[in-house]
Amino acid sequence: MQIKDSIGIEMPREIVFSALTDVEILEKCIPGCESLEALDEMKYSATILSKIGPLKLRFKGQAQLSDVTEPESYTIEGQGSGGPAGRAKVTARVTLEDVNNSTILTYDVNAEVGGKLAQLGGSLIKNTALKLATQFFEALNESLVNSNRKPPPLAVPDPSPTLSASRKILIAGTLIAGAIALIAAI
Amino acid sequence: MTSIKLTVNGEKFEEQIDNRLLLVDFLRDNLSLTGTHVGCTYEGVCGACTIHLDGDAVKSCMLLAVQADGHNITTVEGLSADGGLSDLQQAFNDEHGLQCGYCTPGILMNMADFLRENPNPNDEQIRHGLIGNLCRCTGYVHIVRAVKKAAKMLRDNEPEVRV
Amino acid sequence: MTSTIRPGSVEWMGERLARKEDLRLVTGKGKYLADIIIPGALHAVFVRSEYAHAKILGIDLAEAESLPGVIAIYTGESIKDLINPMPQAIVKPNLSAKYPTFWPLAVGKVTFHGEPVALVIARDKYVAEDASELVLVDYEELPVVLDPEKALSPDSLVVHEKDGTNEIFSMTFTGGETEEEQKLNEKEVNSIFDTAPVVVKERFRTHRTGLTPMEPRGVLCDWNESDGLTAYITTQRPHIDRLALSDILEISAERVRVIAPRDQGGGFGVKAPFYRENIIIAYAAKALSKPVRWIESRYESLMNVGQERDQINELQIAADREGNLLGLRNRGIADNGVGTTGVYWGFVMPFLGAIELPNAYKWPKADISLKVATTNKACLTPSRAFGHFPTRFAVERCIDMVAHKIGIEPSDLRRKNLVDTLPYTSVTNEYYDSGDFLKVWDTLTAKADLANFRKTQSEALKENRYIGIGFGCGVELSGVASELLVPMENQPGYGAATVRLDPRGKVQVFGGDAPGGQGHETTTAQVVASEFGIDPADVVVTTGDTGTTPFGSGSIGARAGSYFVSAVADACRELKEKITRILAYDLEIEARNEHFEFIDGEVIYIGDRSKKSSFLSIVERIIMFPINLPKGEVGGLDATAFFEAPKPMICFNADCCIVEVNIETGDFEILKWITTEDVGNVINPLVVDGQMHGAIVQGISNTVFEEFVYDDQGQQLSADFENYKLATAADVPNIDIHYATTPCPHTPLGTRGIGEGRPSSIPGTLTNAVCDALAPFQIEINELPLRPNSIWEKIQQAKQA
Amino acid sequence: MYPAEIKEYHRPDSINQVFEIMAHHDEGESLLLAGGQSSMQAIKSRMLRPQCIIDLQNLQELKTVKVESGTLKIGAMVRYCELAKNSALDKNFTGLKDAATHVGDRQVRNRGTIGGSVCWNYAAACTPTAVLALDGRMHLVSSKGDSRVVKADDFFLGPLDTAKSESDILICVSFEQPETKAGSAYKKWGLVKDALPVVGICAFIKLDTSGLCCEARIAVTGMGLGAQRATAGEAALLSSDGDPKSIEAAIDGICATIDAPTDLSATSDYRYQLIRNLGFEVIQIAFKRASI
Repeated sequence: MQIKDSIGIEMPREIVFSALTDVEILEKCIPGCESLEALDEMKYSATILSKIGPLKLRFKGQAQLSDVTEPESYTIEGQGSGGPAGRAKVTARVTLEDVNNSTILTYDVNAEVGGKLAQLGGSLIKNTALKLATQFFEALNESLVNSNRKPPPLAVPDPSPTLSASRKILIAGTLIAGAIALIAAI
Repeated sequence: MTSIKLTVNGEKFEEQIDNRLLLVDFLRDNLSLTGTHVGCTYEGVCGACTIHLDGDAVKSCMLLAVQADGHNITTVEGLSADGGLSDLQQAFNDEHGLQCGYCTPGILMNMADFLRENPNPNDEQIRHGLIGNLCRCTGYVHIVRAVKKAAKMLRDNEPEVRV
Repeated sequence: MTSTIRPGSVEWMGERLARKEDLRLVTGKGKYLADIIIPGALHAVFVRSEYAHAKILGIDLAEAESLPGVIAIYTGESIKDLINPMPQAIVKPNLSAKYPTFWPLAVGKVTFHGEPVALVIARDKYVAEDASELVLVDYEELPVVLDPEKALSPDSLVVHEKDGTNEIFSMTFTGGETEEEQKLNEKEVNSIFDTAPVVVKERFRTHRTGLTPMEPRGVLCDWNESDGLTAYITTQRPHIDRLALSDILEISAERVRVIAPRDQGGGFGVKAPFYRENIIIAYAAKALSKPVRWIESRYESLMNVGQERDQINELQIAADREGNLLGLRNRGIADNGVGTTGVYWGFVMPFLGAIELPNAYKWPKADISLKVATTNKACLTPSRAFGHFPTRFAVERCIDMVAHKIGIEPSDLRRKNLVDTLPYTSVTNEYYDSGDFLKVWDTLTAKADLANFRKTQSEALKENRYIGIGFGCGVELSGVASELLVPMENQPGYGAATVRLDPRGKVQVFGGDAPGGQGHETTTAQVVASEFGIDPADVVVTTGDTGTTPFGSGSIGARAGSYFVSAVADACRELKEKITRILAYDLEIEARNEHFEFIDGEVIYIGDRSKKSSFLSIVERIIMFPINLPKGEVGGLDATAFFEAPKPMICFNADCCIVEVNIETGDFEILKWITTEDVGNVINPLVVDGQMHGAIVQGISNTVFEEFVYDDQGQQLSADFENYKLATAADVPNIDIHYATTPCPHTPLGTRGIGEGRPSSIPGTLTNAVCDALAPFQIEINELPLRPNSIWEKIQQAKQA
Repeated sequence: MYPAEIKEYHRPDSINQVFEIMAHHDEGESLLLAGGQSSMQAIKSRMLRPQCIIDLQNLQELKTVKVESGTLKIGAMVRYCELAKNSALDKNFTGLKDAATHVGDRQVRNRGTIGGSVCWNYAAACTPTAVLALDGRMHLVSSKGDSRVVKADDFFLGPLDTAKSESDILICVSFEQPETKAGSAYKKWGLVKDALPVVGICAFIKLDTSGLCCEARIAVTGMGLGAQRATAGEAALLSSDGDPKSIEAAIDGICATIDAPTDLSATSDYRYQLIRNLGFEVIQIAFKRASI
């Protein structure tokens, strides 16, 4: 199942990219996100409660990062288990394009679903994933526009002990895809 | 546990059951009325579990037993009062309207209700009425004939006494 | 209770007798597997794989085992050193193939979506399902192979690593036994194709579908130290299951009893294999020494059994301008799934499908070979029209294409090439013992009235209505002779029956095969009643209990009408010989058996009809008062007979259907279905017609509605009746049946086993009709399922061309 | 196969009692059970694990069909079999009758309710599509006691998703009796008879005094998004008398704006062909029924 879409964000690419790294923003923007945790540089885990109508499914998942070119693009793969209901795996290619000081964020997401989720509502999942992915990026856009963030002093070493700035970016991206994946898994 | 009181085939029962117990399991396991059969899982499509709830043909696998509290249920064991055969059951025997018999109780319960509403049905109406009962052995040909014959028998004899 | 059996009727053979079984089945008094109660029985629920291919890194049972009411949980690791793995000789064909090693629960890795991984046993079935959700299996996903052709390519991943290849079976069925003979034959066939004026070459694809009975599988086992194992199993072959359980669980055979419930909710081949679930439920009952019951859910059933057909047949036919068939060539590929099922291992079906490919036509030469590939799907299980649904679809379609190319009526082309002298041996060495194919065909074409139809068809076309007529036919196995069953399934083919008279003149018949609703209790009673001149109401038939019935290899391949009732007749005749010997002695007359008539409850000496005895009194005399007997005679009237026909037997049928196609949507309606059958001497026309209706509608449902779908991850997406759609009563037509019978010369009653292979001619006949309706568009459809969406697309393509 | 644990089962006799019970549970923990033909599938497959079930079978006031000053009110607990037989639908709302007559099978129609169906809004369902085309209004009462009426256009939000919140109860579905002549029709296509709609389409046509179309509403289902309006197609019908050309134009409008997916049941092109084929028939029948 393939979803491809893009959203215009009236902020420079660097700001958007750095916003994607901000855990508080992500926790707010990812629909149904209950917990976020960094396992290591390239791996991250999250618990997400997703709802479609009366159906509520809690997903425990991990996301893994690969082939990153900062701050342009990266690929992430998220795996989520919904317990007996089944599981979901998503790979997403996120690209950020600078267009006279604002950003076109494009996401190309492929969702695969397993277990009862695939058997009971494969197409239902795809439509839901698209809706939730859009909601996430709209929420991200809104939070950026409201907080009117200034670009972070990229040069200054980040005080937090282990994670370099670029790594945080990558993890955030992973989160987005992971979130989409898991949500898609309802 | 919840206590329920209901009538099944004319007999009054009071039982303590789990809220989640399906009506079909209550009939089969608690009351040993194993004439009602289970042929599918969650989808409720095959119709082998069809019974009467206050006279309406419904699928007992899609109801919780607690929902039947205070109601009047008829199962295939209750179709013929004196252990004989109702006109519908006799017609199925005469016309070879069954082979393995696993879907038959559900068909008999659905058709008993159907014939009350359609005393003189044609082939197409019978076949549309049977959409909720899957049969794998007969190819439906003899079943349609049996229902048609039962309709005629019911029209000729005085109406069958409802239990 | 009014008995529907007319007392003292003379001739029971051919009587439309209302079935005895019905009285319990229409009143809800049947006793199916799930209705059998053993006090204290525990409930078993399987935990099944959610991956099509994945390593099992570990299974965490802690939470599940702690749930109150859970008695035991087994996993592959916990049983692999305690239970012998498959394959086992008793349930392995004598065919050279690669047989995967497997245990009842997956060990090391899972190979298809739905494979059993763990077994939870609890006091209550609801709790058992709760516990099954708490079993946490740690999988490491592996890549999958789902396409049989890709699976056969050298660079494909191998599902069963130890085999080194996915090609688990391959065979050439023509030319002779040795490779040289086969190569020579291939060359000769090539030259035929090089010179033939008319050659049609096409790739025929049949999707994965099959026969799911309305009653899913089930196993109920009990164990005690004195009697050993008692296993109630939904099975068509209890006697084979018994030997398999004995070998695998190492319980000596005399302490293993398998009982197929008297009432089974359909079999259709799906209850013929020896399944891995039987082993683990029996093992658990023994280990816990408590009764254990497993009732399969429809969800499990659709993911594990009833999947068959699924073949690619690259077929070529050569013919001359007059429509004489010159040569046949086929390269078959079958998608076997993982092949982990006892007796058949999946590939035995395509094996027989290739043998039956030639069907009822005279082929001067043929070159037929088959490859069977393992994929990450459920193993193929037998389904009515065992293995030859796809190959017959290919031949019946290709013959129509040849007729279209030559420009003659497909029905004329068929008649010209039908086998017209029997017995006949086909190019794949299949023996057709008897029948009159032309009689059946001419009866059909007379009913179809083709000339009149063509007029109606052209008038309809003027009103922009597209109607079409399609023909097809099928030679079907009538029982499976030992010479075929021993190599194919390592089992004997003979039929066995015990007939026991009691002092009240009532008769008990015991048979080892286990039917699933075919009416054996009534048809067998009619045979016995006809032999002894008594009433079928006085005959009781017991089947499927290895503790009380003679050995039989199972209700398979239309055995009842061919082998079982023949054994019954032989046993009756053996008893009649004894009865007449003693009666002649009592009546002090020199007379042999043929001088007596068994009629209306009496045994009458034909020479002087006043010399006779009631059946009841002579039977009582021999059983109860065995004194003053002829020299060497002894009392008692009990006989077991074994029947094997000299050569394999067949039956033949032909189909014609008329359809109307809506070219706007590709929807089509079957306006008429006519069939003519050579079913040999008929015991009960009601039962025979019922078998034909059922088989034809199963064929239509397989052709149009049903399909097992796997996504590109190997996830099985048709695990319920909403996604795996069966034809409802509103989707299928009435069926006109006409007999065109010839008695079978090789059975005592002239009967033929019928109905097993019957669905095989349906996909060809129906698709031929649709193509005939769409002749103006020159459309040839060679892929199933036959659905409006694909028909409409072909019409669009034709319009654009 | 078997439901997960259900702690409580209640069978309230009034709507207030329903709210009292719901008050004891967090949002989403209790489930309102009407006919149960959809929710029981989810409960038995354990996709839904309600802790508390509130069975609405005793709420007599939800079981009536009545016409009050030009408004047809169908109680939420009215069953399909009753809809299929109710003459109150005969004049303008036969589209709903068409839908109800072919939902599932006899047994489903003997239990399933209009309220259950519109609140579940399954991805491919007949009744919500007819209610949307016929401009039905959902009368909701919330636990805080306030009641509101939601037009169908604002009620169906997506598959399994409606404007009804967890703490609302649907009392009835109402339809305004048109002053002018009106007619409606619904048809669907599925592989087997009366299966879930691969494509379902409902048309509702109002005619002015001279017999020309003054209002047209069209709804479709089967695209995986539940019931959807096809407004683009409606304009082409205005002031027409149902002539083939304007119906073709309407169909073109629908196909241009509705996204028909490819899935296991049908290809996208085939869905569009079905929309054309069924759509033409349905609009034609709606016009014919309106003109009687």
